[in-house]
Amino acid sequence: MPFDRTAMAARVAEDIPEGWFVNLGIGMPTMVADHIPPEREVIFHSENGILGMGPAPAPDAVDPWLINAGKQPVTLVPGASLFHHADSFAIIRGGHLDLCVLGAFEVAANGDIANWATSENDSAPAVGGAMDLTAGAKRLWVLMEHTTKDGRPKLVETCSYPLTAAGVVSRVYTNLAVLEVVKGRGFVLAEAAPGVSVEEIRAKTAAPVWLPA
Amino acid sequence: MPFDRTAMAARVAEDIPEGWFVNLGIGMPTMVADHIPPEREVIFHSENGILGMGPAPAPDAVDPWLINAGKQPVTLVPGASLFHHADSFAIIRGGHLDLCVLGAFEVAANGDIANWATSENDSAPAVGGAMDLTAGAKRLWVLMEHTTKDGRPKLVETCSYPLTAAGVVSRVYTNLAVLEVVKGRGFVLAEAAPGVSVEEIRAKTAAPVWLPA
Amino acid sequence: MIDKIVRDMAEAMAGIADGSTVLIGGFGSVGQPDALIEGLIEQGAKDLTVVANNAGTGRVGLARLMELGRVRKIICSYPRSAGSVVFEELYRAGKIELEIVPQGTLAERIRAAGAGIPAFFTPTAAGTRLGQGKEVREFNGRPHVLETALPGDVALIEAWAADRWGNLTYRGSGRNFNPVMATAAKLTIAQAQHIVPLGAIAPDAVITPGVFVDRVIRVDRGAPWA
Amino acid sequence: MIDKIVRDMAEAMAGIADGSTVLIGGFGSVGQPDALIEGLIEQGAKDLTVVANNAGTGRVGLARLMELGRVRKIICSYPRSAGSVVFEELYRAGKIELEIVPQGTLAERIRAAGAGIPAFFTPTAAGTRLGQGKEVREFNGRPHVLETALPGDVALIEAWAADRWGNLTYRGSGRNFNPVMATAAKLTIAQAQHIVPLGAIAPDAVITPGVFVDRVIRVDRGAPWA
Repeated sequence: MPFDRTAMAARVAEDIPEGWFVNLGIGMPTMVADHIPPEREVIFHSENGILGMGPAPAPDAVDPWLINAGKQPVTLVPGASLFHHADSFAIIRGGHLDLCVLGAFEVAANGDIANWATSENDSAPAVGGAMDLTAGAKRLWVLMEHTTKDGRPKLVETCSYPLTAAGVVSRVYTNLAVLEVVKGRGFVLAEAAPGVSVEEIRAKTAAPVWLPA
Repeated sequence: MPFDRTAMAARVAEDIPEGWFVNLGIGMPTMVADHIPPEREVIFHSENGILGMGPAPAPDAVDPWLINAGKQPVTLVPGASLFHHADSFAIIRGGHLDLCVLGAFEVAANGDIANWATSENDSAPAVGGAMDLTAGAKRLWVLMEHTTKDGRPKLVETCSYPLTAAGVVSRVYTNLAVLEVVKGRGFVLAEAAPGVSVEEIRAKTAAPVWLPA
Repeated sequence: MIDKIVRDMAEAMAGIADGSTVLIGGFGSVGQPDALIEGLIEQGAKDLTVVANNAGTGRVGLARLMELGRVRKIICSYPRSAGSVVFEELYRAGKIELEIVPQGTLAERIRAAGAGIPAFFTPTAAGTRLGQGKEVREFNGRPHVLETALPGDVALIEAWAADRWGNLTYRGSGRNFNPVMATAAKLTIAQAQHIVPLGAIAPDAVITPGVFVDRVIRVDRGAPWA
Repeated sequence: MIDKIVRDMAEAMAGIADGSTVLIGGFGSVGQPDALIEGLIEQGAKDLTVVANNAGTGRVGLARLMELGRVRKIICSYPRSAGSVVFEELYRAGKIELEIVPQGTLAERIRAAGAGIPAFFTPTAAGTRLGQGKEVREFNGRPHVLETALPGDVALIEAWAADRWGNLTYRGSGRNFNPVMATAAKLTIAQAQHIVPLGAIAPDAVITPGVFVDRVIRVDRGAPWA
């Protein structure tokens, strides 16, 4: 049985140790925070100038002055700090975040990621902070479905969509598997979802899937 | 009678309008602040992260955490702000200071200033913030004696000392005169000290001194 | 007495010229100088280049300014979001120019303009379509692109509290682009929820020193924002 | 539980290697991490490159570290001040290397290192002896020199209050180089006058977010500094 979205987010959360500074992309990555146990201190960053984001507020406790990069209302935890956009991206670009978790259209076996423009002809794609995060975070993990809705592999030999950054992804979490992206080798299977066979993973991946040595 | 040091500082102060943000160099320039009438709001900047410096504190009211760029204890006025060194020099380099007043070894007729190294052979001169201030302030005025202690002119055709910055000085205040530095022309006499003749000023200046048109 | 507090919106907007580059603060609805954008719509300047994170939503504010044909070009990181209908229409019709800049590069280019840095190298966008045509140089074994400062003629920003010297504080995530843009324009205009006496903002608590601010206007956002 | 507060100086200094580049905060006596410099003297690392605004005064602190022959090179803006006797002696004897950097360029190079900017152009020092040998390019009709980032292996800084996540505040003019250097080293060690509970520093009041800080040690400077 493949991981569902909740299980995928939980699976990523499992691998985040206490003390890491983490930026979670919009969409499924945001769900990762919900699966960090409260006693494990992980500090969440938001591009718009927050370190120490807490969970979403109760509807009657929303502070209209406090949103995350996805423009949803958030809270602050004790120890949080606020800063402006240039300082926020100095944290990102300067390599101070331990981890960034993003969604993607495609990840290539060499660690390339494409997650901003859906085609070369899309002339007004929204890049946001994706290129800064992919270039700057110490580690980049991708959390995404293994294939597109119509069954096309999203783990590929070479990205067909415009790149967000080259050679930066170190791990991919999908509904079928957890894969390391190893320099000079490619996708190495770290874990298959319960009941998912290596054959199925290989069949749904458009690049070689190696087994750990 | 030439201006004495107090009169020189007061003469500079006279020309600083309300609302200007001003950095005063170490030494005689620092004295300029004492001659701004209290009702004229001029905001003083210090390289080490202060806007809104007030006068020196009474000896029994010194805050050991608050010094100026000359490392003397200072006070803050209402409306003051504090920031770090990179932000402080962003203010300087970014052209946000209306005026910087510095001392100098030499000022040339083309606006060059030499005020950091006393010779080409001085291999460990202390530059501090002088090159940033001369490159960055909207206006650079020099406040200095007209000649060295042994009578050598400090207003010259070409600086003999290593430059701090090229073509930046717009006005020079000395014990003998106030001179504008006019692009393409050179030193233009704006005012002679009481009882000082144009002949004396010319005799003590190693470049032409023009009279205003 | 220095007094940067203006009495009305006309005074706040005085002198903004056609062809200006206008930096507009805010991220999402937070820190967005809504009243100043309305003021600019009223004021009439046209042929504008707007620098903002987004390209407007709905048909109010920045979207309205665009719909009125007053924006020649927009420089932003995220033109397409839910509700960016006006931008989509204009862009498809070829009636607006677009420059997409990664969000961190956008912030850094504006910061550079305010800090007297005309150009800098960054790893962001190297090897991507947004890095094409830019000077590339390797540092520490990685390619970097050269980016240039992005100054404004005018910055419209929103603050929480302001004093008559133009010292500003922000609330919550309301800093975002505002303190950065405040440094980078010839004319910086702030709308503030509160005007406080000089000295009421502790020197440690000032986020934007008054040196960066030219005009302040009080704009009360009403109860939910108080 | 994240806890960056260390119990003693040996723990604070653990792992500083010979040959390290050490950024040392402070301007004059304010914000100077005196106790950490003493700790470094005790710890023993040698062949150091020190980045600081000044080259030490008297025969204590940084001057003592130099006198002990532990500093190979100093990068600073103001090597000669009243009392920089040790530096003078060593420099005249050819026993220490010196790189003079304009103060603002020094701050910006350190900031760049922390912000992932490997190089930038600045007007400061263009056309002067300190600009010689550097790449020069014209922007807006003025020459600018290319300066590179100046990262540290270690940063020693002084703060006013700290919490266990390493969030820091500063007092008075004590920020100076400290918040900038905190961003630019692999290992940032702060001495703080006060350790406060997590959450005691308001999010708005944090100057150095804990993301930049690795270790904090409480150092009480005594009554006049309280």
